[in-house]
Amino acid sequence: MKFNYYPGCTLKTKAKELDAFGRKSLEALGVDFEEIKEWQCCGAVYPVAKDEVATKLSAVRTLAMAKENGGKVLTLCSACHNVLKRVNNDMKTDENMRLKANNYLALEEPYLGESEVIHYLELLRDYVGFDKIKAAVVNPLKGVKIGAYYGCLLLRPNSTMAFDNPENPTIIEDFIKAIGATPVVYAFRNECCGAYVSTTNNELAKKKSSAVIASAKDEGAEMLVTACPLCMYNLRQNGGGEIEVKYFTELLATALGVNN
Amino acid sequence: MQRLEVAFLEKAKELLSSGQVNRVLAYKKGEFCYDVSPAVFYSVEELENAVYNGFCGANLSKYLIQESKKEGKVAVFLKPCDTYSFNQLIKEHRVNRENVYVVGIECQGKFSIEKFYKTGVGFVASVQEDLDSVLVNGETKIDRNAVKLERCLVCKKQHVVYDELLVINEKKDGDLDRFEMVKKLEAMTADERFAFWKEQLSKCIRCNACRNVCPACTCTKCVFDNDDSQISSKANADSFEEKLFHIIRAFHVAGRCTDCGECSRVCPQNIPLHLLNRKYISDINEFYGEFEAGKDIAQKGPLTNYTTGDIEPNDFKGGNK
Amino acid sequence: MQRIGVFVCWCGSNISATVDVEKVSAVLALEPNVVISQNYQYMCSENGQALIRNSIKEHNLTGVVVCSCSPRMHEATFRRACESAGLNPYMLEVANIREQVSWIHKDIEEATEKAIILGRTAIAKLRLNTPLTAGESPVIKRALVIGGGIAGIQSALDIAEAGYEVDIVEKSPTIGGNMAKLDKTFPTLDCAACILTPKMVDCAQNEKIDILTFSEIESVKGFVGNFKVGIRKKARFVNEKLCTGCGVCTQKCPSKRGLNDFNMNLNTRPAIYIPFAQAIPNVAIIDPEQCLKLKNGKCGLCAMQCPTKAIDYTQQDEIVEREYGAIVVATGYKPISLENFNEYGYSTYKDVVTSLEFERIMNAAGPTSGHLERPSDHKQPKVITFIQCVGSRDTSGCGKPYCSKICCMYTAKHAMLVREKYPDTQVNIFYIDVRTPGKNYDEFYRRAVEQYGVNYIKGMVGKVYKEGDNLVVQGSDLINNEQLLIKSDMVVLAAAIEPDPSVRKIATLLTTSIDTNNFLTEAHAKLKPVESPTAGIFLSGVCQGPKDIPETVSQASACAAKVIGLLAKDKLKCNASTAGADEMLCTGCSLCENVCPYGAITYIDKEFRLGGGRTEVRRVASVNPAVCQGCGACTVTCPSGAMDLKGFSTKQIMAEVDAICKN
Amino acid sequence: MNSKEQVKIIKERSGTDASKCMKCGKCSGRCPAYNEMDIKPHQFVSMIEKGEIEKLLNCKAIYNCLSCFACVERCPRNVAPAAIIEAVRQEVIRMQGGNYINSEEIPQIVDEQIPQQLLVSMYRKFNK
Amino acid sequence: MQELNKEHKPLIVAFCCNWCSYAGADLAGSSRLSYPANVKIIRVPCSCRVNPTFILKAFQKGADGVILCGCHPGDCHYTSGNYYARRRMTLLFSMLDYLGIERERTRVEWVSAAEGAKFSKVMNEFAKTICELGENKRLEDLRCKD
Repeated sequence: MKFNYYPGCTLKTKAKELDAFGRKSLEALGVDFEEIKEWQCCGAVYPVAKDEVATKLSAVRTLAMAKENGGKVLTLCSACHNVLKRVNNDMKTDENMRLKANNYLALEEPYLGESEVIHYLELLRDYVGFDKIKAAVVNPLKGVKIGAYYGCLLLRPNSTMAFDNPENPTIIEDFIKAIGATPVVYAFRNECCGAYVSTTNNELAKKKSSAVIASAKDEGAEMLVTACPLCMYNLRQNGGGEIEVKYFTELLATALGVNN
Repeated sequence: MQRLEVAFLEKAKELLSSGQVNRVLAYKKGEFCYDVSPAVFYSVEELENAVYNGFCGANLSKYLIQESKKEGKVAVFLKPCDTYSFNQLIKEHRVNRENVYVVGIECQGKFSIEKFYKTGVGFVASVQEDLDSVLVNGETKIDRNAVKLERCLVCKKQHVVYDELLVINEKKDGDLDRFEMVKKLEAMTADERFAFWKEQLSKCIRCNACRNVCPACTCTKCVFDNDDSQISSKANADSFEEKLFHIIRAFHVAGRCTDCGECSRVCPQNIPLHLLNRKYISDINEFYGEFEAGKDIAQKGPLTNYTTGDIEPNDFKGGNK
Repeated sequence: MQRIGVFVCWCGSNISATVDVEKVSAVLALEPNVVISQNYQYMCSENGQALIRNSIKEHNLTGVVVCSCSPRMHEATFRRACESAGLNPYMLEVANIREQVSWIHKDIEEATEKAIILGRTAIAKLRLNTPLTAGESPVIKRALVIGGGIAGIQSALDIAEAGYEVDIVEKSPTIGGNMAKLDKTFPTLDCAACILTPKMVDCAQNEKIDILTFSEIESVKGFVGNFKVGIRKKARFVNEKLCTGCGVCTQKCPSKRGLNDFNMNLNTRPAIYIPFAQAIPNVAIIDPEQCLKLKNGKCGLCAMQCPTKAIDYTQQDEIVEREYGAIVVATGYKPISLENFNEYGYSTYKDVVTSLEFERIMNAAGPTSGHLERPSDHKQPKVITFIQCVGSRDTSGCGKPYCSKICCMYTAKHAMLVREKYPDTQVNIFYIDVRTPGKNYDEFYRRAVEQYGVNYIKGMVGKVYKEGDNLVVQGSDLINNEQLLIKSDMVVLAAAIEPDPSVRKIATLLTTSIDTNNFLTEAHAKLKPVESPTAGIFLSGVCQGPKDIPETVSQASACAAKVIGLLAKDKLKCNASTAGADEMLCTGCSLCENVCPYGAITYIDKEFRLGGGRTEVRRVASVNPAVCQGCGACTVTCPSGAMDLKGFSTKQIMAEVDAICKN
Repeated sequence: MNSKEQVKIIKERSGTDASKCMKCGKCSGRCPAYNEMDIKPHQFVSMIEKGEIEKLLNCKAIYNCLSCFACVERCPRNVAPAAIIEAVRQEVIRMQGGNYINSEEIPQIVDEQIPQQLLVSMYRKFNK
Repeated sequence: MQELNKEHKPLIVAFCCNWCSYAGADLAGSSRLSYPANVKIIRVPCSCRVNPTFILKAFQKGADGVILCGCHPGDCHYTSGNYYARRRMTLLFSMLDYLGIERERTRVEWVSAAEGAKFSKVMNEFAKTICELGENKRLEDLRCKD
């Protein structure tokens, strides 16, 4: 099975390590993947308003391109995942969106949400399997107490994202176990980091990020992992800088021995 | 093939002269070689007129409803397809099995006289049969398959009930798919299907031949002859009634029809009525699992049975739009 | 020639506001066979019925059409009216011009036209009606009660009181149900056990009542007055007759780590146990999943210790078949699973408990012997926060769309009990609305606020999380328009209740209908609240809808009254609309026999005259009218049209189709 | 455009049915930006339903909503307060001069570390 | 033939079983949940009482759509009637489809006594479908409308 890898803009710029470690790990795990040739920016944020069509079109283009190639879109950045998955759901279920998008794009064959958007973590869980990862680990991260930071975009709205239990997720904890470390469950792992508001209301972002870090430290976490460059930025810049925050792919690459 | 007819006559004579039965239900000669008809023979002498050849297409099982009620035992020569109908009649308590001695007789496929004409042989005065070919009027050799009834080209039946078998050569199964035309129709658009059936069914003259010959249509009084049914009609008053008659008839025999093909064989207007029955058979197979009426009398009929997970009436795939 | 009378009802303004009743009766008067057509304000009233009766006599009517409300409402009323005027009660047809016309259509012209068509359709059918007589069948004078909670207990006691035998079938090892688990009851705060256990003992001692615990309904056949029920008595590995409930076995059992489901799994019990001290029957039971002897053949201590040799490791399930005239369903409820409500931390934090668990914690016979302690560290909580409507009134798909009805009151009760026993405890309650309809209910709730100082907060909780040793409840206070973060030692969730899952199978066995929330449907929402639509099946307690104890007991007694009324009859009128075969058409093919769910069809060999002195013996179908329930499955299976259904004959239905389509 | 029409458009744009709200306040109980919201999530639902549009168009809350969807996730009645907030925000920023931040301000708020994703999402949330 | 009449009000015959669907229709009524007036209900004891001839007859006499409503599978008042009805109607509908008659004109829905809202929804949807199909040219040929 071939996966159409969608890195997204941030992974080509500020979050190069999220991308690089992700690719190396996929190769180490023997996953067949290929970067979508002419992918476009997903739009960074899902346009919630029903009357926004144009802002979703670039996501539709990417999805339609992937359809030609087996239809499995592999995402890594939480924001891209959220946007692509929700737009895809619109193309599947929203008659108005379908009609307008297809009219505009005039593809050879109309796109009706046939592709499937899969997050890297879902790939690890559902296609590779955490057992297999465990077996492939060469440098287990023994004794490291790691808090999983889910944030919002992977989990909500659950009706569309269907990623994990939105109030009590376990996928990153299972991942942490698979690479030999100790997961720390804390209450704020699905709370917002402050998101895009950090530019206009930095105080709010500071409050939110530091609450996440406080909650994790309270339960004994030594490190946080995330899949989202925006969360990473907020936790690092606005969280008080008291805890190490890493992309989960970096830990995966380290555990698999492909981090250099 | 002539050996089979000799053996048939010997067996019939033996059954009568030994007193094992007091009459034989078989076929008798007509004016021409091809107008063979079912007949009851009470003595060895009468058997002079008995025949068994490629024109003995008629399904004898239905005659047993009346014959098995009479005094004494009747012998009958049943082709493989006839035994399915016979079995179904037993299941429905329509024949008295004890009064019937069944000889399962070999069948290599029966003829359609129209198909002879189509080959251009002209008048058919005599036919000498071989396993794979026939010699018409002593001069023209024709492939046997070219003159067989459609139902025989798809036939894969074996005798399912008999007291003894009279088989010299093993039967060769027809290699065509009996649902081919049903599938073709399903693949047509709804408009095309409608046009097809409109053309076919509008030929119906309500002669009732299909009903009278059908071994599943054995009601004492047909609903179409019964005013109380509110659908009685002697002739088609309008184009709806042509369809009503045939839809209801097909529905009444659904799950009971053995696909003996007699309805189409006897239709003077050559309406392919068996395509209605086969649609039901193919639907039943698809929706409720393979079922062949008359094969196993212990098995429940598909319309008197159900499972909790049956397909919903709004959900079947259906033909093209 | 039929002489038909048409009677159009106004139903006050219910019909007449949208249907021109004058026009309807005038138009229908012109229909063939109609000799009189009238309209009246309330046809179901005594005057209305008198109008019908008098018309029958005066005009020598042979049939009556009433255009009114649904026949499911007043068909029986009008049939009685016909009968008392000497007309066969089945010479009546009802055109439903209220539920199917006036209540759903606004346009007067359109509604009037439809009412006329429905009237014509009823006339068309009636022209073909024939007088019917219902047969009679005997009533088995014994009742079955499914479920041994307070509802089942009350129904059984009342039925037994009237002198009829009654069996209680309970799926768990003891009767008592959810009520046995409760601590106190609202609105009077008397102890649940004190009022329930005497009733349990009454059941056990009443010679008319047979209690089958640890038993389930396996099969149901028959119909009202004549049910045949197969009951599976599951193996409890203890001989009920020999066991005296001394409890020696439970003390000696070495396998003590089973979860105690009577205590909501808050503590453990041995593999052989008696559910609770006042269990009825007071007999031990072995959990085969936990018992060392049954699992791997090693142990047998209990059998050695048992003074009456009651332990039987070889006991098997047993099926008993019994006959009943009436069946009461009292299967009760359970709290919903909270897996969709992880924001409240139920599966994450030990100190977040459900209200039913809290009952056990507060109960003197519970796991903490009635001391208020929180499960995580057995400390006495100083702040307790209650959250109401957990899963109730939820249309998102996570919970239940209905109000569970009992939560507001029991939460007020819990708050009061805590404040009463531990006055220094702070009690907060998050609520959406406080719903207290019922005698002394609102007063009860107000006492919680005014006398006991319970802190009611209008708003809902968004998240419960841990901070240090405490839980933080984050919720909104809609009155003060602020978001609260309340440090709490314990959180109690008022989980929605749902019908016990066993009811699904039971409903199927009883062929009675169930709604989208798995509550059993009553025959009429207002007028037949304890009858199910299936004759002879009655509904008691929460299986029909959320109820508190007083309501449950009232309904249980109402149910018993209905059962007694039924069992008091020696014979029941059978269904008059039965199938029958036209022997001249029947071919005896047996297709109809295959689809009859009641085994009402048999075949006989019958001699028929053919004329000319000849006869013929033919096999023909014969329907037992006492057994036939009139579904009509046979009529469609019959290819010859020999089989027909009285009251819903082919001719009649075809005439209805005709009449509807003609317009 | 009168305010009635505006309310209708906002409701349609939100794709959610505010009339289903039973006023339990769970959205506001869950909101992580609650203290920064001058109009609370539950008020958005109730005010749009009542047509009180002026206050909504002039509030600060539309810029402080994090679009974290916590309120949507937990609503027991399938109402989506975040979608109403977004619909109001769109109404405001689509107006002439309605941009919340201007492009010339951006260099001042950008630091070295800001990911592209943040810039684009901020721009899309606050500008036409 | 005549032009497609925009005013054409299609006629719908609904066979409803007495125990579930007819009661569901009553509930729709008492809940004031409207559906088009051209839906006319015929009460039958059970969905299994409905003979295919009734449906064909309705079409012959001018009905534009026929719907059969019964108890949900498993909830039949007579235990198994709706299971037989389900098989019969599946085969009948499939045959009509085979003959080129639109399958949308026939329908089976399971409506319980508690589903007044569903009854009204089903009837509105079915009436809409039939309205969109209009007076069918294909069937016109078949009928003998008065």
